[in-house]
Amino acid sequence: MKRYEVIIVGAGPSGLSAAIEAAKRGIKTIVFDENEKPGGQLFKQIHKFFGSKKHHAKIRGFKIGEELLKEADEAGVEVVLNATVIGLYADKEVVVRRGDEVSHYKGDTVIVATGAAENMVTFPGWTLPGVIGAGAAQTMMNLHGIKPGKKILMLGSGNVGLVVSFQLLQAGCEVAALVDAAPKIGGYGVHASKVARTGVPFYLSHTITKAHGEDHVTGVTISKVDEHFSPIEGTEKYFDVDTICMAVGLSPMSQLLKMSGCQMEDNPKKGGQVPITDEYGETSVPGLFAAGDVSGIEEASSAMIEGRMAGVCVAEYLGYCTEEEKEQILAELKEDLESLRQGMFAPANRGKEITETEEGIAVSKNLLQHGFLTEKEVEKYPGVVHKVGVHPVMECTQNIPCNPCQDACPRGCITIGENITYLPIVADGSKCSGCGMCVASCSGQAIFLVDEDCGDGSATVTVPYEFFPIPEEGSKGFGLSRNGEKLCEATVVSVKSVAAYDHTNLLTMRVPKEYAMAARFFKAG
Amino acid sequence: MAVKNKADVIIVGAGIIGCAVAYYLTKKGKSVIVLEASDNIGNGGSSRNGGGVRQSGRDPRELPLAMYGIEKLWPGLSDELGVDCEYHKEGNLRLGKTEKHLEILQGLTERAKACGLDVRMIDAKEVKQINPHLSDEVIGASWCPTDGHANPMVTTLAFYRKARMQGARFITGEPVKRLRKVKGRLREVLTESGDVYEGDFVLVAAGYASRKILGTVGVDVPMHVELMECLVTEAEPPMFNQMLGTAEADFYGHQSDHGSFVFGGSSGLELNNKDEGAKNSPGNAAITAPCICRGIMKYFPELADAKIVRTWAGYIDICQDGVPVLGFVDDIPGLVVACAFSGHGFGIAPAVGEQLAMLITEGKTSVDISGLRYGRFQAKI
Amino acid sequence: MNQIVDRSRDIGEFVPQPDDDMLVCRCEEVTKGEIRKAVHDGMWTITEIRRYLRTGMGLCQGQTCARLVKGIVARELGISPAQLEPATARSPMRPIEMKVLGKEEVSDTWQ
Amino acid sequence: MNRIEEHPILGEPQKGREVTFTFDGKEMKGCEGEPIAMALKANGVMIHRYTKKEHKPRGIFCAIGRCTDCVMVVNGKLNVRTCITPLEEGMVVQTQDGVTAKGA
Repeated sequence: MKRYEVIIVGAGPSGLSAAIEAAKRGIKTIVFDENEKPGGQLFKQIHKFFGSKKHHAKIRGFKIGEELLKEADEAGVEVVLNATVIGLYADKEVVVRRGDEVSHYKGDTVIVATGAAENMVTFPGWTLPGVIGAGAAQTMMNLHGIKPGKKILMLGSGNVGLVVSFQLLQAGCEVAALVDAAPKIGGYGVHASKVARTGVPFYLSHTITKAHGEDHVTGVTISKVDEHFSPIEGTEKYFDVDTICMAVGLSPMSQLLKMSGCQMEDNPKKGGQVPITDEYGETSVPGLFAAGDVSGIEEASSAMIEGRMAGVCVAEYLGYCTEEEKEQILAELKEDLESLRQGMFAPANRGKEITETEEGIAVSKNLLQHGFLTEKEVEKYPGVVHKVGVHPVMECTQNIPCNPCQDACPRGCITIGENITYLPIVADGSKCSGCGMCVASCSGQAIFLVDEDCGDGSATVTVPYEFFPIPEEGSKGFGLSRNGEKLCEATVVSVKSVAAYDHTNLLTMRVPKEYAMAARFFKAG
Repeated sequence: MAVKNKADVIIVGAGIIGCAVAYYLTKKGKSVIVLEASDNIGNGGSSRNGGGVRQSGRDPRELPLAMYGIEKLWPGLSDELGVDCEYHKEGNLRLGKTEKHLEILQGLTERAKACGLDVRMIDAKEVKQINPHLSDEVIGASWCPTDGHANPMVTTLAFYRKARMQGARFITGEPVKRLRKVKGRLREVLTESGDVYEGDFVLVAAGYASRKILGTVGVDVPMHVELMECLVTEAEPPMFNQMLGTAEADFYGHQSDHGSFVFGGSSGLELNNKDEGAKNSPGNAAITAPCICRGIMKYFPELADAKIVRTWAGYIDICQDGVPVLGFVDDIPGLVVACAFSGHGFGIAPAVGEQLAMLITEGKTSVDISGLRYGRFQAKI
Repeated sequence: MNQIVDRSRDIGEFVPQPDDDMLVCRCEEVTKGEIRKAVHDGMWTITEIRRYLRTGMGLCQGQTCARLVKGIVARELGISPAQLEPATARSPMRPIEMKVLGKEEVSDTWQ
Repeated sequence: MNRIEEHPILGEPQKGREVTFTFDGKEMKGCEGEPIAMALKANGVMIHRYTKKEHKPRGIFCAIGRCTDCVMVVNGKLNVRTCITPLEEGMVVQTQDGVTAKGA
């Protein structure tokens, strides 16, 4: 039997982060992962991350994965893939299946970073081929280049449902509708808005009442629900989709920890059964740690910090760093983690009704119910201003810990303020050059460059555009409203794509000037 | 503290024995309260065994119970309890691979024959006729055509369900602290929570935990615990329906109605458990399931690709002389004991349940269980 | 948890519901109605439900249905799902062929 | 038909060489190393198996090897999780019916 000072289960964001912290202090570190590729779910996340620079903001998930892997490699971490941990036994014995045999390892310490599993809901027909999890859709299109379906209905309006809907559109699928039984959208408003403006309708307070089809899905019926989530008769709507995608939450995949005998609790706030740990992830079994979603569902950004925390604790446990050093690093990491756990979507706010922003502005009801801001509502937010000439319009209306826009502007036009969750404002007396860096930097695709009056009765609107095919310059089409309705004719002035934009093309369209504050997407005619 | 719970019989332990006795007692109109320390009915060996319903290989002292159960109770049990217990009476093969094995099997067979059991030695050819999937390493076996197997988890819960329907009161999560004699007769059961239960009879059927409980009234059953482990495969097409065992004791088990194989065994290193049976849900050892797999593949090469989906462990309460302790304790009126089943209690559970219910209500049994009495243990010289 | 539970507590009669035929455990094909009936048969813990009906005992070992079953049982008993202890976690975490599990990397000590 | 030719963020998918396999006796093409399930999906196959009790069709559900709904008989072995088993040249893939290959 081989003994390692630290064995890490799971090479996702938290596992790799933990491994890096341990290995760079000289600890012989091994990471097992059952998948053929490391990085966990990061490699399926092709959107830009929120947060600050420290949190890898505006970098796409899979790029963060690549960076982590490189860092792990440089630190000397041994990552073993296609290695399924089949059990975590007494005395921190880890049994691993690799190929056609099993091996036994003992860890002086073990960090379990196995992530989460998808939840599912039942409805008549939910076992038909064509009903899939959102994770499956991501795996198919982002890892294997396969379209999950031609026409898809998404169930679930949390960030996963919203992000995956957008990814489906990027993969060239049609999203027929986005449905959620809850009365309001669970994920970030900006994620919803970028889906809504392509024309995907949102059906909140609706549920799937039947998936149709004999051998596979041929359609779906949804119904409105009452306050007890019971379908209301007579409100049925039918969609002829071939795929139904479920994004109804995640549960910690904590079976290994339970098997190890550490104390567990059922904590609905953390998404299900989790180990009882101290604030840095140590379980009731000394030397056994949990990091990332397995200890409570959060974002990948928090998982990476939790991983680092566990890695540092392991280093101290094994005598590779002093207690003072550990305390110091943990204090810094804790501060990072706390900055991520702020704002409207903070874990502490889960289940709470939030009616106004930190600035005291009423939260858009239309955004929560339909996925987009009305033209009237949008004017209330500090990022939306009217100026002569080209200027940024920032339709950022919810307090989320995120600030890349502030750093993106070379002229310092944009400021967030003292708190990272504050809504961005356009600095007084600033002069926009129209470079578009802010548009490309906004992970929520909520920044637009607008020239409200070009002097000839037209206006130009620059929107982020991450779809194929890219419209040709000079081509004609339509300016779409925030909910994807055709508003007016539009002409493509330019489509800019530079490396710094990282695949977010900046499409500038010319529209009649009365649509300057209404047209937010382009559709080829 | 005032007695708040009274019944004709208080049963300590909701394993298959406790549940079966509760069923047969309530069927006779007696009131019963069953106290269970864990959260689950049948949490101990009742749910953690290979499902054998055998007569062959048994000690002559318990063989009458086994034969009685198979003749009178098992065949109608599913109908009686209203739940399919998946009972199959299609024989037991005890396999041998060496001459030494055959000697062991021969000895067991002779003894069982002497008690009137239909069991005999068969050669490799006949073994293959009964079970063509066995490897050529098998050179002979003992064969008892009236043995079989059933689903232990479902059978236990079926007794519980029916007993509950007949009015038995089951209380889970209620560990017993001590027994108490009142005016010369065992009448009370005091629990950790401070509750007191009172009955005319108290049956202690709590597996290894019985030892500590009985100790509170100065009764001791010489037994220890051993950890045994089982593994379960994915569902496979039907292959055979016999119960299997081996002379070398490298594995035992059967294929269930569901199609999965349930095979039990050990690594040989179980004798000195770290936790000595302290845990509600014992953990597996990392080396045991692989060892069982190697054992099985020697007998069934074609199962090499069958996938294991689950493994589990259970304690068996092994008596000093390998057979259970059953019946009254002569010097403590009101006390009935049923424990130390030594790893083969499941198959005789219905018979034990029926006979103990008879013993409690009529003061006698129809099957001779005198060889299993509490007072049988004596020094060797 | 070890909570004292009197299994004779009145949880009411089994009342059929329109979605009783909805499949819940995809592997073992167990319906919501079967689970609800089992609760009325006295199966009040997730472990007992599993042993009685085979929910979560199939190929996936409850990866998909565990949470769903918990919700149904809790509702039938009138308690919160968090009060129900989930099933024991058991090795192997993924199905594994007998020949693979039986082939251990050679080592000179067992521990 | 179900393959993404070029992706606005990820570019052209990196795939293995084209290989031939059979699905219920029918010859199909896929990319070496991609999960069997992906090759089937690219060929428009939705049904991977029929359940044992109710004989209902099942297909890809979780796509990461957890739910076991996509299992099929591959090279004669049953219950193979096709979503995580890499495709190889000449593989024999069969729809699973209960615990055997369909039509077996």
